[in-house]
Amino acid sequence: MRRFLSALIALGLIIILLEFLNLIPDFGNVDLSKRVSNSFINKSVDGNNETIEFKKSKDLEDGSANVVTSIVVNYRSFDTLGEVTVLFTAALGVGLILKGLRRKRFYREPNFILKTANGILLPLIFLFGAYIFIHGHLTPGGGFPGGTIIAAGILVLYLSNEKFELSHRAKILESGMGTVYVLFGLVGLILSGIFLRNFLPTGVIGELFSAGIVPLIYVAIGFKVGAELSNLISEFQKEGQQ
Amino acid sequence: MSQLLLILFIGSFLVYLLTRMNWIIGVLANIGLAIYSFYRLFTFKVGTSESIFSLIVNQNGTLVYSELSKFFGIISLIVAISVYFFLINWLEKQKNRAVFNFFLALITASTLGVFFSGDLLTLYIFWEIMLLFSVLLVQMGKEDSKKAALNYLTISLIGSYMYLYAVFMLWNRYGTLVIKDIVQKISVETSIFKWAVLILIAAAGIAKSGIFPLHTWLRTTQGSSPDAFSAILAGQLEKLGAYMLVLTVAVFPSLKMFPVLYGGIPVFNYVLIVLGMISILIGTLMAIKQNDMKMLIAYSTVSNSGYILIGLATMDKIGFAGGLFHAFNHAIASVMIFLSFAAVIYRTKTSKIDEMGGLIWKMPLTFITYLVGIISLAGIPPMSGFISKWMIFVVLVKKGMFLTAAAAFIGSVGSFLYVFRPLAGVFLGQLKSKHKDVKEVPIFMLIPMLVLVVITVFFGVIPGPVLNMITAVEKELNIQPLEHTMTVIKSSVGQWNTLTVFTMFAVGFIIAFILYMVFPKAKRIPLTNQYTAGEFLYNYDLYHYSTRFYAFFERLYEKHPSVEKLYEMFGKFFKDIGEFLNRWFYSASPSAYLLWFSIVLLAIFWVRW
Amino acid sequence: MIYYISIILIGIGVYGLLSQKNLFKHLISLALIDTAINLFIVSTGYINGKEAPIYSEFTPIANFVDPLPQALVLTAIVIGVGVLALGAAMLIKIKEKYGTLNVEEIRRGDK
Amino acid sequence: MISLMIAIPLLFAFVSIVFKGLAKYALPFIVLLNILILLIASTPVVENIGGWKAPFGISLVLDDASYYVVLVVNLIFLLLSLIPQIIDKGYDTIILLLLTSTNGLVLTGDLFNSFVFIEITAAAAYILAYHRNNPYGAFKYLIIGGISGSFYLLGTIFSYVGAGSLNMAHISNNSFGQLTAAIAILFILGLGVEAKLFPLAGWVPDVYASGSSLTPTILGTAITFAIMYLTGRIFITVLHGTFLDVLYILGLLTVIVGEVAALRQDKLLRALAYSSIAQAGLVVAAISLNNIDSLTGAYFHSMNDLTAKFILFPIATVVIKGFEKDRLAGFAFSVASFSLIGFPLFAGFRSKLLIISSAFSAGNYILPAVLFFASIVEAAYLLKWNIKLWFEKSDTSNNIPWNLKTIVLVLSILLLIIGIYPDLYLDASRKIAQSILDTQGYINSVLGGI
Repeated sequence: MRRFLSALIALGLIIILLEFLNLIPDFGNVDLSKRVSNSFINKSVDGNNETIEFKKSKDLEDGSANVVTSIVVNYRSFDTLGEVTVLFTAALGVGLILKGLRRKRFYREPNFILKTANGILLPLIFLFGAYIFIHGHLTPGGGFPGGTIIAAGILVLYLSNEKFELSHRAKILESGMGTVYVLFGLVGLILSGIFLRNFLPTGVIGELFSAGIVPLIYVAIGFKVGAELSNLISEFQKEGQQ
Repeated sequence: MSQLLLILFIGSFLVYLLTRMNWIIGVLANIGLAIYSFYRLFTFKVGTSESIFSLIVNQNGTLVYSELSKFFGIISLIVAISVYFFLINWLEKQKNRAVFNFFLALITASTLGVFFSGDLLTLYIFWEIMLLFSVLLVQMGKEDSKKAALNYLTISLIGSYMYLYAVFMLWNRYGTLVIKDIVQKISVETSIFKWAVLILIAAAGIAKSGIFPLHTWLRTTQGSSPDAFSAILAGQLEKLGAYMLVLTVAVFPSLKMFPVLYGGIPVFNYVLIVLGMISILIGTLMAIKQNDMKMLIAYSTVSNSGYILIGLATMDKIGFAGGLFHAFNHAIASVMIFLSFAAVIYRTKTSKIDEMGGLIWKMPLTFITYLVGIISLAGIPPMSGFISKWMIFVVLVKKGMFLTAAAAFIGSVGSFLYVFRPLAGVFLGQLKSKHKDVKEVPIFMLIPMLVLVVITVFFGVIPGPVLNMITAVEKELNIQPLEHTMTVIKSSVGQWNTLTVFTMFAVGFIIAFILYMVFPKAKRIPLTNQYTAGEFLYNYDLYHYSTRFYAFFERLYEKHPSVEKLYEMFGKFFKDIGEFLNRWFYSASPSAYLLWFSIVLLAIFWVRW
Repeated sequence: MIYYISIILIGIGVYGLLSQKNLFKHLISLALIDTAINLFIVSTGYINGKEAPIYSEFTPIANFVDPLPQALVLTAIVIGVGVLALGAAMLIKIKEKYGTLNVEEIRRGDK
Repeated sequence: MISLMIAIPLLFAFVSIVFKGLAKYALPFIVLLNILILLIASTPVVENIGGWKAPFGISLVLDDASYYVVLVVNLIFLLLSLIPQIIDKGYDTIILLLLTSTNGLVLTGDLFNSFVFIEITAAAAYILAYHRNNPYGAFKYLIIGGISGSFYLLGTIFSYVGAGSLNMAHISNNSFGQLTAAIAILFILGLGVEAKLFPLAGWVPDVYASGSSLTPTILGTAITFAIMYLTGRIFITVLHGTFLDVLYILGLLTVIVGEVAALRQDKLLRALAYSSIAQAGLVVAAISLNNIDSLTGAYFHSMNDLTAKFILFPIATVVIKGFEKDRLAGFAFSVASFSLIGFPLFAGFRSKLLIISSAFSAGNYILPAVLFFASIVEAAYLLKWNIKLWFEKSDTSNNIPWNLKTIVLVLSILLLIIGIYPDLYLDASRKIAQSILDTQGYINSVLGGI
């Protein structure tokens, strides 16, 4: 009975949402020119009318080749600050909630393959993560995926080593990188009177050293997310007193 | 007037501080304030108006002094002064004396504020202040007074919020709240609007004076509130209800607003008269059943408020005067009765009739107060209570409203029955063994009681001064004034000469007294001086005859429907819903939360898409 | 089509929340709804025949799908992760306090 | 400059992870700095974050409405920072984050940004709900809060699809027919949970009555006020009053249900939580009447409510038995509850009066009737508690710390003053109402008259 009713209600919900779908353009049939993102793609918020070409256009209002990154870290950087804050809050909250619990132990020797592979793979994982967030403005990816990959490395460490404990420095890193993000914003405020202003030259689109503060912030985010997720992992490795 | 009110409100804080230092000084200060305002009532010129602070944009509160305010102000201050005098001794046994005194002073101040108010919102404000502090006073009484206070609060708030609703209907329609202006405009409104406004305003008066559908709070509230405060409640606060009823039927021109029916009475007033009739019957029948003497008189209040309402609602010169006069008489009489009860309870610590008896020998002066009080309350000739009841009867007969007259008559007969019960149970009969050492109450408690006795007898013989005030009120409200002299009341049916009647009664009383002295006295034997079935009786207290005093009569209406139970059912219903919501909605699982969430979505979609 | 898939996923999530009694399944359903909505958001930005919004050697000139929903989704995902983590932490505490994750047993334990 | 009000607390929140205990001491100074910024600022200010102009980037808007709301919110946090006893160790950073997000919530002029801030607020609120080991209540809040957040996000996306932008002023400037209705439905569901509307928000009592004095004190005051502001802003300024009738019905339902459910509570905190629900419903219902007087009344009432609740909740958690030892706290408690009931000459009376008269002049006869019903019930249970705490003798009672006592006393005197001289609150709420109703002015100031 309960299941039937649930299904009925879920069906009703689906019908409503389907009804809503009639009101918006069909899938893949969007008029981009009516949306603000058109200006983001052409980087013409401040009135630039030239067509942008890869590795040629210079000193644009925003220099990152990855438009999503330019939105995330530049046009809508404030959202990202908030997003980082949510993650920070969550990590903090998990720490507060699970305070006083012990590290979980499996009382079993980890697999030999895992242990060995770990030694080889771990540097590669970290390197890959770092690559992702350093190239956030050029390729798909960025601080968040990069940080997640680093945290995955930490997870492997936890799995392969019963005695591994995340150092307190992770917290400091997390806090410091958050601070760096806000400070970037404040520096912009001091230099130009605008919070989170991109105060560095944007360079040529598509080059590694371009896009002003975007890659710097993404690096900070990468470290921060890595540290935060690692902290989360280490918190969830706990269990209650028995 | 605003000056007087300011003095009273500030003075009440002073009373609080003084009572904290020394409670006797506090009580004296309270008496001083009351006497001062009593004096000031006579110095104000009728018809003056003042404006005070504003509560709604562009709308100053106004205070108006009218004959009506004067009349009701005098009643409530007489009540207040006598009760305060009573407190000089009585307050000793009360907890939280400072707060008690403070609240009493605030209640008097706000009561006067209600009578002075020239606009509806100012009236409401004083009304609510009075309500709040009277609730806080009621709960200082016996154990179950906490519950009673909430009962009182709820029903009073129902009345006063209905009133406020009407106030805003008027405000929205006219943009003014001054009673004088509204009264001029309202007679041309649509009938639905008029009905709604007047019924809603009357609701406040009905709730406060204990007329039928909203009378249920009186029993528990009067029964369990502090004993001296019961007197204030009956004498001062319920008269606020009478004031509100005057406002509804007379100040708002019901004669012009509604079509006139049989007997020249507006159709709206008929509704009120029916309610008054029901109140008389219910009050009387229920009073007969009560074993607690305070609850008994509480029900008698219901029936007497019915008389007042009927008198007022006839809008006839005699009937209206009778209603106002009955308000006066009932105030004085009920204060006497409650003070004498307070005196009895002060000594015996109980209010149950069947736990007392024979106190006439121990507390003779209290007995006299009670006797005069009930004579006036039941409307037995030489006291003033009879005059007002007579006036109401006269108008009912004159208008040919025989059904109402019959109800009023039954009420009168019933009142003999119920006032006799405490008389017999408490003062007459056998003295209980545990009350052997009871003494008469201290002097300061006796003074106000005896003064009230004198007042009642005086106005019973010479009702002229009160009737003068009443005719002034009638003139002010465009009702033809009552024709009367100092001792004679004229009506189309006949006239009533109080002096003659008093003389006759006095002569009769003297004759009876002489006969009592002349004839041989009955022999007094103790109760245990007898035996049944060969057994001697040793238990002295077993044979109290006031237990189920009117059992033979009560049997006739034993299984009556009860409004009180109906309200309790409503209360329980709401509480059950609350519990249901709390249990099944607010403490439910996340699934239930989402279920409701989806239902809202589906409902909105269903209705509005 | 992806619209429909995402909406059906929302429906499945709602069904899971309504029909299951295990709190962990509730959390998973919540995550499912989050994911479905993220899918929906991304798909509102898709334009037929256009490419991922990155200037590169292969797409040197703009011929891109709408990048803004993708940016929003990135934010939404991270927020979802945060909420999920908090929920999981609370589940651990619930298990510790009541000894069960079943709604009805918790309800009985509360009394 | 106004972005500093978000950046500075956030910065300190980050730093306080390393320097433990910093948050507690920094909080009052941060709040004071915020208030200082507000005092220098002149309205309207539009600050484009990152320098990207209005429909493209994210704008922070400080118009009359958000000015006063932010001011009130910061004052509440200032008061909270003066009673550090009730903030447990570790939770001080959460309070800082909450300050950040509430400021952001009110200041932002961007829908998606408001979603982000709502989620930060919600995340912080989940953690606060857990305070004093209340995992089940917090989890329930998390689930329903998460779903409502999803619906809010969906509404945001629909707005973006319709208007091509996420800027509130830009969306308000566009009209998109039937889609507006869909957006309104989604926002009702999204905001209703946080605004404590009846069939949506079942989480409230379990969270508010968890025994912590911090949780209800901050969630029931600052956050509620910010959400009420956002409700007005979104439904009136942005959506031009679409579906306000639904909101009206939900509001009235909430009033009735909240009061009735409070009637039988034998725990004071839970009763107060229900009262909080009912008052929120009243405010939403008044907002949905959508005229200047009713909005003024709504925000005025909301301010009175939060002032009273800031007195009631902390006292209710500390005092369990009676006011024998702390008569002053008892005085504050009584004043606050009388104000909530709406007895004349207390602050609550003025706002209820305003709501009623605006309802009548809008031809609405139901809202006043419901309001009166609610007042009767509220009077019944609040006076019951007053009587119980004042007059029933008890031997033991917790001591109330002196700073809390001072604060509640000051607030209760404020309530008395507002009751007689309401201009202090009334002016602020009138400004809020005017500014929320002035859609064109908002659009002009954000988009620069496009």
